[in-house]
Amino acid sequence: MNMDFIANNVVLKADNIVGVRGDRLLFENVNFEMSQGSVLYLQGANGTGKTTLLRMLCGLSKPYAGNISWCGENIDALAEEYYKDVLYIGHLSGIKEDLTALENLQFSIALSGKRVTEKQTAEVFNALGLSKGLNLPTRMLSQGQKRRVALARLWLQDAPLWILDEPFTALDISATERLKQKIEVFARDGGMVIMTTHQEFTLNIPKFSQLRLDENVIKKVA
Amino acid sequence: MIESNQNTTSGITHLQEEKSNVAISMSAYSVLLEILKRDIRVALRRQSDVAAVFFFFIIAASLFPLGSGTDPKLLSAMAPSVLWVTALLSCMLSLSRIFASDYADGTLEQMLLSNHPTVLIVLMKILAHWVLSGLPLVLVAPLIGLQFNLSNEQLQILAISLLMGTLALSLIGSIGAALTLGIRGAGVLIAILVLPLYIPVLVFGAGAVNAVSIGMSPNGALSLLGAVLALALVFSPLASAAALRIALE
Amino acid sequence: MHWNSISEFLAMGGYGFYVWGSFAVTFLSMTIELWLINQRRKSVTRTLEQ
Amino acid sequence: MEKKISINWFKYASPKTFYPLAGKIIPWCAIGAAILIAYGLYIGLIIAPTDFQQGEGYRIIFVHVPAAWFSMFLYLIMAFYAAMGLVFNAKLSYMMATAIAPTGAMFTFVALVTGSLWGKPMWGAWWVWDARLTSELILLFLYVGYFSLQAAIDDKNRADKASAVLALVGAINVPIIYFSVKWWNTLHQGSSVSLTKAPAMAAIMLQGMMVMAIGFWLYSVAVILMRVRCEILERDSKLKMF
Repeated sequence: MNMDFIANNVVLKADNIVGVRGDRLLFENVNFEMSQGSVLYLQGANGTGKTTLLRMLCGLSKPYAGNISWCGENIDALAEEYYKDVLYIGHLSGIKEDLTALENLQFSIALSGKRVTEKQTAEVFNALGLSKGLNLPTRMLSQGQKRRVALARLWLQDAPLWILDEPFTALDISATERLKQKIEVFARDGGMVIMTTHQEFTLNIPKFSQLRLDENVIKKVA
Repeated sequence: MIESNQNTTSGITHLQEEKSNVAISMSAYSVLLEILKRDIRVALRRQSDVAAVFFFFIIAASLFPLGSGTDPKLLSAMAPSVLWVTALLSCMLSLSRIFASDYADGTLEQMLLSNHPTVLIVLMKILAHWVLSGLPLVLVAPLIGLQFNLSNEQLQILAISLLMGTLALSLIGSIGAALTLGIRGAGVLIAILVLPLYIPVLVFGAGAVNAVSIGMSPNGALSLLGAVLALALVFSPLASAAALRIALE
Repeated sequence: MHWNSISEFLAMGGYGFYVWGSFAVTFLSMTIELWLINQRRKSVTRTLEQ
Repeated sequence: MEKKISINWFKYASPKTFYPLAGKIIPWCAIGAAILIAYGLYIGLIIAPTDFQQGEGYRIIFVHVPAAWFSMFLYLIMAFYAAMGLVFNAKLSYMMATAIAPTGAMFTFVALVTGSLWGKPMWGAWWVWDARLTSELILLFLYVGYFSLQAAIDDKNRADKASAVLALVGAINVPIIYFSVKWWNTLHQGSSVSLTKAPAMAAIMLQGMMVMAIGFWLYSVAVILMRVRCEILERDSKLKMF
């Protein structure tokens, strides 16, 4: 799957996605396109299916109807080819309580096929204000610290598409600010982000759009 | 962000990072090995779970003589079935360990989203479970067999049949574990789903030891057990991976 | 006609209990299954009418 | 605002067209079943001669053997529909698999009870560890596993798919289990006690069994279609379609 697209070419495309949970219709004909450097911010009250849509976008669950394509190919057909380009952080932190923060990080980076040294992880942890928590089993850490261990992957893993489900929860102001800067740097470098959050927030980047799930309308924010 | 030196297949402009600390990329096998090592490390962090299953086997097997009297002939007659059924039950008890805790804390999702086929990941997790639940039984079963005054040759065949059998049990059992992820009362449900599927393994495994006790050669039973193991090795990871996809939808 | 009297037919050569027992179990199970489906159909149509 | 499903989800599967079609087939099957079963009974109980070995007791085969056939046959058909459901993600196939299971389990239960009723006069024991009876018992366990998995999962969608996977795994195991039980049986008992060696089959007896089998088949089709219609109504009653 080679991808010689120039900067503002469509990379991720969703056409009339339908989401159903049990027998309740969550959302219908959701359409959007994303090119390099764009950030899509999903909004909607609880239960409008934000998480379901995110899980569909990262390939965990299949949409009831409609098609999601990555570089022109359906993500179902791509499977592993697509997964390696996606970094998904959901409600669950994806951290083993019995492993230390370092072991957790090294394992999740290993999953993406890269090996990371302790020095590198230590640098990222310091940047996130987690300097002392490195060798403690993560169950000792607070909820906020655990969240930061999960988010540390953004600094260490190399993936063009980030799908973040409420990344700011349980983060203090400094960590939230640091994450916002990280997303801006990532987007400016051509990365793509799809995220949901409850706090009102804006990013000063060229392609920052908002999708309100309940009204199903795409608004250019920036 | 690590600036990976070789071009990511998606060819997107490199994501520069202030300090270009280079990450060594790992071959697929080392990643799968990483999963195996990590699963074993996690299980060993909670030795009590692993030990509990191990002692269940010892205690349960020793209960039978208390129930049936100590006539050596009777004991050695029922020994293969007793040892095999208790081994089967203790393996089944620890099945939920394969996926349940990873499902609960979200690491299972991350594994499914890695760029390795789910079937291989599932196979690694099953091997990790087998190493900590099956192998210990293989080592201790001959000792327990002495209680049932089995002959040396019977003990030897018992160990061999358990070696192959416990792996088949872990493989088949993983399907039940994957199907019942996140369901209330999964513990008992796994037993109902998996025990009927365990029957061929039990029949051939215990059959091998029985064959020795009546002077026949156990090779027939052992080769059939090997055949069941081969089938389990091929089909179980496929079925488990499908069941995981369904559970995580 | 193989049998020459009803009583002989019922006795079934001494195996009466087993033969009639088996047939009774079979057709009883079938009728129970049919009855269960009817109950289910009635309850579904009732909920649908609301 | 609670938005009920506005898209006609039937459009994606064909239960809507299937429902009336099944309605037409059911009466014909029911009548056919009744006639054939009555005729089969007539042959089996009245016309068929006494068996020189087993006396009159052998007449149980007219019910036992067709029931055993269908217990196995329906499990495989259920696994077939489960596979169709998984491959095409068609709601209707899942519903068919769900509808077949109870009838299959019923026939397994009947086969077991009639088998033991046959074993008692012939071999003096209510339960005979015969290869076929034992695999019949294990088949009942597989059905129990199928029902308990389906009952344990609340989300209908996942329940369908999970039980479909289990049905497929079970179907792969049925021949293996049957072979292992047969192997185990010959190892321990030799084949002296074997229900499988039916008495020398006079033509009339075979014919009786065939008629009963077709009668059972029509009965199964009718019952399963009725149950599928209930499934469609039940699933659709939540959707408030009509």
